[in-house]
Amino acid sequence: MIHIPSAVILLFAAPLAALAVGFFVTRPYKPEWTHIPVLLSCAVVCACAAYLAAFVYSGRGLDGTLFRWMVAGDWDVPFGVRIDGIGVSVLAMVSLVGALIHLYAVGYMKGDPGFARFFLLFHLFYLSMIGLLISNNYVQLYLFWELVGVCSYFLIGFWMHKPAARRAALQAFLTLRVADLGLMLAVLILMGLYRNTRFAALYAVAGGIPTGVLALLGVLFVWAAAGKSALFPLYFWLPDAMEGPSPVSALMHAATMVTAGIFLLVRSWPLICVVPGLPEFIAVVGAVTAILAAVLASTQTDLKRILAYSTVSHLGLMAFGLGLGQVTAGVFHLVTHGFFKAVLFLCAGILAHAAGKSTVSVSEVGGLRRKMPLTFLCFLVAALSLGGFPLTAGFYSKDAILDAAFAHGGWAAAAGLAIAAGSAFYISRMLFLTFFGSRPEQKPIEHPHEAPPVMIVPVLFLSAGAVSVGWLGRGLARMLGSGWPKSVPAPALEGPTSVVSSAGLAAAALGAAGAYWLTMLRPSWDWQWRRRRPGLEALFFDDLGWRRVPVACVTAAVWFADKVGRVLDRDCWDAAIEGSTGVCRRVSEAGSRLATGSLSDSLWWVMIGAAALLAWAALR
Amino acid sequence: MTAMLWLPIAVLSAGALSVLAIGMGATPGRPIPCGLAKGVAAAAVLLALVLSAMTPEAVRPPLLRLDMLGGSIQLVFLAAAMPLLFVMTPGDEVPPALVLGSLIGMALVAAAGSLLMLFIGLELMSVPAYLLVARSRSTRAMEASVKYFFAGSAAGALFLMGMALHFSAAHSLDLASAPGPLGEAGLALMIAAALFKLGAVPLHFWLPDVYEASDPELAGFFSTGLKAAAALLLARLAGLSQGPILSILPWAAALTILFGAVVALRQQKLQRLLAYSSISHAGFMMLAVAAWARQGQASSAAGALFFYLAAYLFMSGGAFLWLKVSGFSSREQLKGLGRVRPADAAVLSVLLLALAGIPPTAGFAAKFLVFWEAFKAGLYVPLVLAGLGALLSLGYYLGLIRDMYFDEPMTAKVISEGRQDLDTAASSSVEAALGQRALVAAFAVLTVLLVVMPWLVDGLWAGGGR
Amino acid sequence: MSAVVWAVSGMLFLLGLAAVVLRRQLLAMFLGLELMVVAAALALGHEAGRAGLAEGLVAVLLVLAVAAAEAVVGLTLVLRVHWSGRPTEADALRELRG
Amino acid sequence: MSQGWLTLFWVLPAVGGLIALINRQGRWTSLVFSLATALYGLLLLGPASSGAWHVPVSSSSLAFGISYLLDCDGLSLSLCWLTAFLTVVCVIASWNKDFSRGYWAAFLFLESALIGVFLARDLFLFFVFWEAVLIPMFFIIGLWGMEGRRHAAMKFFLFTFFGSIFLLLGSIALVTRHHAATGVWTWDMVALKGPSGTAGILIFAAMALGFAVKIPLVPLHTWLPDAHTEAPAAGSVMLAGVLLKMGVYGFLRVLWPVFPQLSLELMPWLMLLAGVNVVYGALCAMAQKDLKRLIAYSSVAHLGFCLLGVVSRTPEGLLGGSLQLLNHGITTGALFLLVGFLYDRGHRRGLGDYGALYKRAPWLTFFFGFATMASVGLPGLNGFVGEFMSLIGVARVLPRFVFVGVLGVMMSAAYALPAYQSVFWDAEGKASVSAIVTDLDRREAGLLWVLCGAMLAIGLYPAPLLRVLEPFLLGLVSR
Repeated sequence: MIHIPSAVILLFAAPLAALAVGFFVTRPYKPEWTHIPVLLSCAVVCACAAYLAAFVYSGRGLDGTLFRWMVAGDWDVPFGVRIDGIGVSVLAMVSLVGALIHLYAVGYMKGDPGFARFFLLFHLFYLSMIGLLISNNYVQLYLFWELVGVCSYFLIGFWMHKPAARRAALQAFLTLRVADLGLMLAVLILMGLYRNTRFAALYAVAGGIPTGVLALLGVLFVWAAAGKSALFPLYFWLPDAMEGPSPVSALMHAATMVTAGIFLLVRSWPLICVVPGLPEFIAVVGAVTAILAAVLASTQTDLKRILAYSTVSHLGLMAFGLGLGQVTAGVFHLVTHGFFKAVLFLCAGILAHAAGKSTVSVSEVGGLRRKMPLTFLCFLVAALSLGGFPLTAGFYSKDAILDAAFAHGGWAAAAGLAIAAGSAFYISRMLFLTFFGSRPEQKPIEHPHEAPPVMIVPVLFLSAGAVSVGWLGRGLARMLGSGWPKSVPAPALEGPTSVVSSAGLAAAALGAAGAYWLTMLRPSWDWQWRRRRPGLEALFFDDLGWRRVPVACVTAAVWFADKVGRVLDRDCWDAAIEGSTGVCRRVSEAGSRLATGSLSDSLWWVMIGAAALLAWAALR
Repeated sequence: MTAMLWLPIAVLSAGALSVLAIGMGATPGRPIPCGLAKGVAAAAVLLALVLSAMTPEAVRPPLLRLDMLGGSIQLVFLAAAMPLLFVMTPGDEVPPALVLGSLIGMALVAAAGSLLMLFIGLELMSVPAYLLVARSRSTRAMEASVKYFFAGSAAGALFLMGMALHFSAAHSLDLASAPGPLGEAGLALMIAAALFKLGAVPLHFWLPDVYEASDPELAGFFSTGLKAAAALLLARLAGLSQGPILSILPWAAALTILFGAVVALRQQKLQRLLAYSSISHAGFMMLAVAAWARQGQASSAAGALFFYLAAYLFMSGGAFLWLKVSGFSSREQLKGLGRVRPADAAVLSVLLLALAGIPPTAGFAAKFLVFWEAFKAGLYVPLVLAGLGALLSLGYYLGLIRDMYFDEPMTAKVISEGRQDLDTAASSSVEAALGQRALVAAFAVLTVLLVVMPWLVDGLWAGGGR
Repeated sequence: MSAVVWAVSGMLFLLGLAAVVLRRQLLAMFLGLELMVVAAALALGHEAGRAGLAEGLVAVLLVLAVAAAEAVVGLTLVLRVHWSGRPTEADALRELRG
Repeated sequence: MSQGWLTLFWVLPAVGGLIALINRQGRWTSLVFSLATALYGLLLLGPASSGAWHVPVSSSSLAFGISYLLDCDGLSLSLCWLTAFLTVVCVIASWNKDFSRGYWAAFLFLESALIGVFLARDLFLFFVFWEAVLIPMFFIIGLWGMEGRRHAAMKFFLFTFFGSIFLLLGSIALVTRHHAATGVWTWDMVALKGPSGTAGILIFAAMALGFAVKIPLVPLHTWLPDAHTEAPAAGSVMLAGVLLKMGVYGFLRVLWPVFPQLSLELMPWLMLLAGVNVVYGALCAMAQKDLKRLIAYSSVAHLGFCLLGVVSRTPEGLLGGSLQLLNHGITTGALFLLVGFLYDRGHRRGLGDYGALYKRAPWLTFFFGFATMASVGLPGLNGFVGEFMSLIGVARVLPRFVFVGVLGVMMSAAYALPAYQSVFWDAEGKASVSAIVTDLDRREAGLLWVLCGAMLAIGLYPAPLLRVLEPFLLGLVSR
């Protein structure tokens, strides 16, 4: 048993302790103090994450078992911990962003009747996300993977009184469940073949697994990642998940949960990269998702839905970068995206908080630059970072991906540029519509006030991070090196060449200019085309028709279940069995009618019986 | 040694004569004390019971012989008479004498060494029965007795013709198998008569009418005593047959089980329901006899047949006695009895569970032994049919329990109407009703305790299943 | 010779059987019964005589005695039906059925 | 000596039942005796799981090879302990209702018969206990059930009796064939070896039919929804909690040791049946409008998982399937308990009848959510461990059936969560009904704390329980 540093134990112990204290102590007696133990545990977790980052940065790593979870004879499934580059780097981002969002949530949720329940669920999610990042085998990963899904179900549906929230929660959970089908199958196949799903063991034997199996596993991993990280086929649950409170959207659907899918792909990258053609497939899926989402984001009216589609687009971008073989670029963008997308969501949260509603649409904002300067500043920084403008974290990470795209050449480069332009366009549109110039169609909120410090301070920190994280690229590459199997090309991150960065900048500038032209020079353009062609708007709201597919699937399933459950089982089979008692009754009545009670009939039967016996004896 | 053999029959005859003597002594002015006649009869039966239990095995004089099967079944039908004599509504001295007469007939069948003895025993046990049925003045009883007489005599005549044919082939009236078609034909007719007495399906139509019309305790005696003797008669005859009859017997048994169970499902009168259930149980006895005969008269199968009859004695006898004590006649009256009179309902439930063959009761042990022997004899398909018959029988046994416990008690009218039969009995002698109720409860307890009997008796049959 | 006797007793037996099953009056059926018994006794007696076995003859005597006893009981029951005012018909006795 | 201890284990509740029948304080008697039995069960944990009481095969028998032979190992003991634990839960759960003395006695008799089934090593004794279980359950459903109780009780009894006829015939055939082969009359499950060839298949099929009715395998399952819907709350807890386990236990204890080779050859067919059970149960559950029927059909699906694992004959599969037996007992027991409490308050079981219960009954909502998550198979709770190990077992033997299993896992969420939401979250339900629903009182909440605690404990750390189950099951492993 190798020595497990106390930091790792604390990673689990602190949140568990906070949950226990929260549930048994503060909830019944002092519900409004529930956030205190939770925030404390967030601080401890951040400290441990930092220590582990330094631990891994200095070149060390570990992979050990805490206890044997499932056991059957000699076979067992361990509950262990794996501290390596990829795990710790994402952990650092998740713990820091998560802690700050916890702080923000204290302000946001103040006065909500479910305050205690919110923080317990929020922290359970935080714990399961941490567990997911540092588990050392697929079964344990699946444990936290599902736990994250369930937390998202309870948090999206936190405000149970809203029918839309309930529907969104159920839709999210069932879609994630369909996606988890893939991961469970993959884990079972691995367990069936090797009776062991530890990453270390699988990395060592990665070469030996037949490519056919690897291909199947790869596709299943992509299917699971598509669900959790909202890639093309299974992304439709994310925009609806905006029904939850803003901190939830910020933490889950921007920074942490949705990155779990990408994390899974990176974690199983040694198994995926061996299969020829699979990375390209991932790249294509990523690109398609990114472009489609960018287009949809540009046509949404609700602020949070725009950001939701933007998340889908950027996740597509990460998958695109990953698919092109640039693991470091993907992870780097994952980290930076975590920061600036959190800021955007929190700012949207502040706007909604000011409006007193859970979310606001573009027609309810406008010209808020002077009234909410700090929010505007943070929003501006995050927007620039998302658009990929220089000096921001987004610029570095997006350029790394563009660099890989240009290296790959052909369609990849075009897609990269399109994505860069698209994301710059929709974020600029949102920026101008919200903070610049009031338009006739817009009825801005009555008295927009700046958010209380407990909410604005974490946003400031995060926006500072959104800028500074970009310089950590080199360090991240070094960190990812540790714990990476030798068989796979070591991840590296060279600086983007001048040609690539200038092309990216040009695309971004083009997008921003287009947005400026459409929103500031012809201010009510956004509302005109909606009035003129409502059909087109409906098409965009319907995700170009893709949203009808899951609805059709669900209705087909319910119809089939009804046919089997009600018609086949109750009306046919059960009725047949009940019918048999009817048959018995009719035969019984016939039998008793046979006994007519007349003496000669009974004698007649006696003689028939005797004759039958006689005949039988004579025949044989 | 042969003297020992005659002793039970002699005691019974003496008993019958003394009862008749008492009767003659009574002048119209001075009716005989009600219990005296019954008391003397009961003493005679008890003495016969004890004596036959002590009779040594397999004594073989020409006319009489007593083997294990006959001796043990003799115990059964003698024991069957006891509750009848105890519970019978006291009247003049004739009924006890008739019962003793019938017992003599059965004892003859049990000890018969030759076909003639069988025929005489057969007739002697049936004729008193016709009169016993006709005892109560009701028109239904009269009709039943007439039907019983004509059907019974027809069967007797068949037996006689069979005996003649058998005699022509074997040139002797001994209980020995006769080669040639004539012998088999004679045997077939004789077995038809035995099946008639047992109530096998095509020949059963007299049975429900007789059981429905006669008093419950008398029907109880018929279903236990007479049926045991008929089963013994069938066993004796089946023993003679080389093969052809034996191959049809199991199928007749399966048919009887299924038909009896199906028709009993929809019976509304309780005694008629128990009649059809006794037909179904007769099927099981036939199955046991078939298994016994096909295994070369193996002693273990004889044990199974004996235990089935013994268990059936307590189950069916108890059920009929319960009807006598409670005075109910139709199924509706049983509704909600579980709440109105929980004690009676519990007793009847135990008896019904035993009749259905649910494990912790002797009924299950009996059915298990029959299944066990039938399987060893290779009667696979009739066995499965018998199993399904048991399932069907569950329909009405459980149905009665369901009516008693799960339904709301019927309106006061039906209950009260049921109750006065009881009241008349109760008013005449409350302790009699109480005594009878205790007897029924004893029967119920015995059906549960008897589940272990096969294992106790196992030693008796030279190692039972070995 | 014995074939003739068997034919006669067989024919008598079937005649009695027909009487029992087909006739409606109780007495006629009763006659049928006795006819069947007599036919069987005839066959038995003949076989006993032919085989020279006294046992058979004794059997015939006893059978006749038993038949007599049966007749007594049978007639009392039929008379009971008659005195009760109901027609002594087989079909009249239909109260018990089902 | 060990026979004496084991006999006391099943006699204790029987005696308790008799006393409960007699004295007026029926509920206190049954509480005392069920607690005593549970504690007694705990005492046996040590010797039993270490196999100290394993009686060697002996030829001495009462008659026909039948002998009064009890045996106890990890598997039997864990199921007996589940029975004892659930009986205590049932007694406490129906504490405030004014049932007659018979109710309390029936539960004790049921417990005694069930413990007998799990302890019996002689096939005949096993059969006697197997049928004796029917009588108390018949009265529990019939006397204290809901509206359609009469029909449901009869259907329950007749269905199981149909199965047990074939079980009896199969047993007799098995013993006679064993005698023909070895010349020894014995009914001892450990000693009996089934014949091969068509006779073997026929006997296997007959006995499997007897067990299948109890599991229930799909074509023979239609008694389950009626019995569950009409039974009283505590009755359906026992019915789902333990009675359904007798079928799979029969496969494990009787069929696998007696037909080692044949059960391997028939594995694909058995797995097909189990797979159909999983998918068919889930589909029917989706179509139900009544909460109890939905949980009943979900039991059909969960038992399908147990069978999948048990049929695979791999260490993971066997242990996973057996563990799932216990898990299902706890989870579905808790669910039925909650539905019972809900029915006591709102007197309705339909999904559309309630709405927004989270306002008026937060604890009821919490526990129902917890139990639903456990039954859906959320990792970290007990449902996942059992189902996952079963599927691993299947993956190692016949991978194509893994798809059916995983489909079942996915569909379990599809029927459980919408039901949970429509009862506890949706506001559309009749406001009048959900207005009168009050929250759980201290007694009921305490019970559910224990059950949810057990779910969490087994889910997070199942190793000790798996250790208890291991001795017998690893002997059955074929690979």
